[in-house]
Amino acid sequence: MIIIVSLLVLLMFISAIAALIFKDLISAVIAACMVSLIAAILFFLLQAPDVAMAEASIGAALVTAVFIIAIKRTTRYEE
Amino acid sequence: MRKIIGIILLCIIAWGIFMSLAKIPFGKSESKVGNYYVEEGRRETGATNIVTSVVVGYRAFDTLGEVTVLFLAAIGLGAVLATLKDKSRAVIEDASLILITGCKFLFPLILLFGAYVFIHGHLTPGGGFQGGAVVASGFLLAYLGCRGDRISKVGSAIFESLGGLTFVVIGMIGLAIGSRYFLSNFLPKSQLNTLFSAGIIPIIYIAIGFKVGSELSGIIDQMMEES
Amino acid sequence: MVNPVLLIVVPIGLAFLTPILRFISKKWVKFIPVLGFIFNLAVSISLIPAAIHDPLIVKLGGFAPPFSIVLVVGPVGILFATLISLAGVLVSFYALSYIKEGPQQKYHMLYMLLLAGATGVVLTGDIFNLFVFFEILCISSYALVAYLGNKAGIESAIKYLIQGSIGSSLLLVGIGLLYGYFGTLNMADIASQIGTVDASRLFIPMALMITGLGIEAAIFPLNAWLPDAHSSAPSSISAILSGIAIEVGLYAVIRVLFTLFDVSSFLLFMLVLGVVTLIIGELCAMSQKNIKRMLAYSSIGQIGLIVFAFSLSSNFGVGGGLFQMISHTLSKALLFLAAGFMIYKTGSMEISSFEGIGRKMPLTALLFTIGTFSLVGLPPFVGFASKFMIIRAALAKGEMLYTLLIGLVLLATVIEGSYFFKVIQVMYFKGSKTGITKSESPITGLIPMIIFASLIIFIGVYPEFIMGIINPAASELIDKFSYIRSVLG
Amino acid sequence: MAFLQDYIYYIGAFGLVFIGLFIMLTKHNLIKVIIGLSILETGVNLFLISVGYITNGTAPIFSKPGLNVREMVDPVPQALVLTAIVIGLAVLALVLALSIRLYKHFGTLDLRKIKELKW
Repeated sequence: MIIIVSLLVLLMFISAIAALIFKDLISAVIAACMVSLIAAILFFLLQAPDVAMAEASIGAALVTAVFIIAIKRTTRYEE
Repeated sequence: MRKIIGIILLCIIAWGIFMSLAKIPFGKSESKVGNYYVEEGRRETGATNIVTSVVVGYRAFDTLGEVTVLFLAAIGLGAVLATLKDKSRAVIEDASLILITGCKFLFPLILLFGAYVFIHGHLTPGGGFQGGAVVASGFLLAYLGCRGDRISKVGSAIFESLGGLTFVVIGMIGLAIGSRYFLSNFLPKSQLNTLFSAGIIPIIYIAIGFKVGSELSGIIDQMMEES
Repeated sequence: MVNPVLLIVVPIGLAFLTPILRFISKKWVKFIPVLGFIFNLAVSISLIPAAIHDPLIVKLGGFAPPFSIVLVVGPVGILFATLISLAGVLVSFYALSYIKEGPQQKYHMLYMLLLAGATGVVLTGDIFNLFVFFEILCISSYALVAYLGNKAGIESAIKYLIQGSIGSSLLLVGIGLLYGYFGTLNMADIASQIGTVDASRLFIPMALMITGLGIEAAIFPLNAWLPDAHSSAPSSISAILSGIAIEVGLYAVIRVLFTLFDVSSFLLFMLVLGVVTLIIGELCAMSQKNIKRMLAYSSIGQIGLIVFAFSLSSNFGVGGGLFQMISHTLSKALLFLAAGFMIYKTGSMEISSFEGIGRKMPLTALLFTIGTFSLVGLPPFVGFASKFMIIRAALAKGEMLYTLLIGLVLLATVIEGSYFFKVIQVMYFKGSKTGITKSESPITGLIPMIIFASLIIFIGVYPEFIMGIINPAASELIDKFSYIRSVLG
Repeated sequence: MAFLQDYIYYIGAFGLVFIGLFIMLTKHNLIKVIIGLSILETGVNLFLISVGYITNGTAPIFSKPGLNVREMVDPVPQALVLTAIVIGLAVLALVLALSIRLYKHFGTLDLRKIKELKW
């Protein structure tokens, strides 16, 4: 169990750092979405199903959608 | 330079936080309040989902504030985007047939699932916020598929207002009758683990579900305008 | 007796109701905040006698205190609630004629929610509930700063929002650590157990919470957002932000420091921080050419003075700090409101464009002058009474350090006087006498300013009028054990 | 291993907090800064939930008979996080709307190039 959790945390860090590095903002947003999704899994493992649902539906889905709409209306690449 | 200063600053904070975390060992939570809620929550509020009984029962005032924050975001967003001059929408080409059919098929199912989540908030995981978000993601899907269609602004505004007002009015009724506390549970709690139980909790959660659903769809709609 | 929870719920309910009322009549929407805050003012004044005598504990949901959210309507709470409702009524009355552009009903909803959030922060007795109302206060300020939708407004709103949301995340981490330590969120309950954890472990949560709240309160290193945000908002909102929002943020800092944690070891730090904030604010204000930026920097200076007063931590000093808050709210709100119509008339925020305005808008200019005199601390205005009280409290300490710092405070007052008199000089004694078209501000704009000015003079002449509430408020902040007793029973 | 057992969730939570803060402090693109804010908030939420966890606990939902009350995890942090997630969404939506306006005015999202006011 602890191994799986450690791998998930590692993956979460990699996604977060990817969000830091990517110059393409859409990719960065998707990486941030990945962070939220893994956080939702961790919430579920921490016996918080309510929060896991909220994080998956709000943090991962809607926030990403709003980000992508905003990027479409502004600019896609970070200079 | 800025990066180095940032890293040094963060390291100092990290060290301090890990010092304080030693007092909070992981996996051994001993909370007076939490234990009380777990033990007495079913009896005092009638909800089997203790998180719901905390969110809409013991700490319902927080939830009123939370609903207000979301409402604020929706109006603030409207106010910020309202003065944009070019309201015209660019010509959007239609989605493919498969996407349209899929959306038409999935949209009612997603709404149904959202409604299920917020109606059963006091029995199973989920509740008004999660259900509302699911409903809003249904609308998001509909925007992707049926690109010409938009929700009615008037309709969503009315749902928003009515949802919020229901919450406030139920609180006021609690203040006026019964034990005379704001948001006190004045309805009978009835049989545990049935749909019609827990007094005002399901009513408030359904109101929140409608409000959050219409608000988030409204936010997406306003952001999408002219995109 | 009326339940104090109505002070928070009525504005929120009215804001929820507004979109529906809009379908009935669009013209009447702007009167909703006026009516709502008149109701609030009546309720809070009627609660004063009871609250001074013994704090009212309002249980929400009907569960016992540590297990549910409570509102603690003590002297401090009711003092701020009355101040907020008073400013709310007057500024919303002013906005009737001032707000003419943009999505107006959204303005009125945001305005009501801002003040509802502020009332919630000052009345609540629960640390997480404080966070929620603090967010309501902050988010409505972000949206209102951007209300005009011009370049400066959007830019400063984004700056404000980014700093503010880092602050609220830090605050949330602090709350999480406290919950981990004590397993409760009730402030009185935490305060009663604070001795069970050794002080070195409490430093991090305290630092995080003070940083988070201090961003809204604009204490020295955290005040980068303030001048831009306050100068880009519509003037009625600048009045509320300067007069209410930062004061409420400061209240939250003071409440966390004095009630939750043991403050005594940080008094010296606060003292220095207060004086530094004061000097920096006044020096920056002196070099400004834009009237609203000048007023905003002067707010930073005043915040420094208030922090200095609180850090004296004697009954007199804390009372002086509270008194200075009241005097700052009245004077700064008056200044921003008067400046609003002067800017409207001249079409520019530059001080140099106000030449001769003392003859074009005599009454508005006179009211502005009253505001500046009060802020500088000339008798017989309220600013004199409050500054005098702070200086007396500092001298009563009888130590060399305090006397030295008093010298710095007086120096800051001199700086403050110099730049305000420069403005008055421009307004009255410059500009040609020919070609004057006299036109006053509209009557709905003048009435609230006149009420503010008469309050400034009345309290300045007769400070005992509010001493009856300031003294119990000061002892509530200092004596945390009676606070704990009255909440937990 | 014991160290991981005790600290892995805290490491995860504060790792996210610091990565988020780092992004916010060092990046100049507004959208990037907002992404940092969202990561920061996720980290804070993860921390709050881990505070209330009990080893081998069950979710605080009486979904079937025979659940031991003593083994249930603390419901309070979950309620707090539910609130915090929604507040986070509200702030994000507002700041993204503001950034759309900013782009309309300035034609860029680079915070170094936006100097209408003195920073």
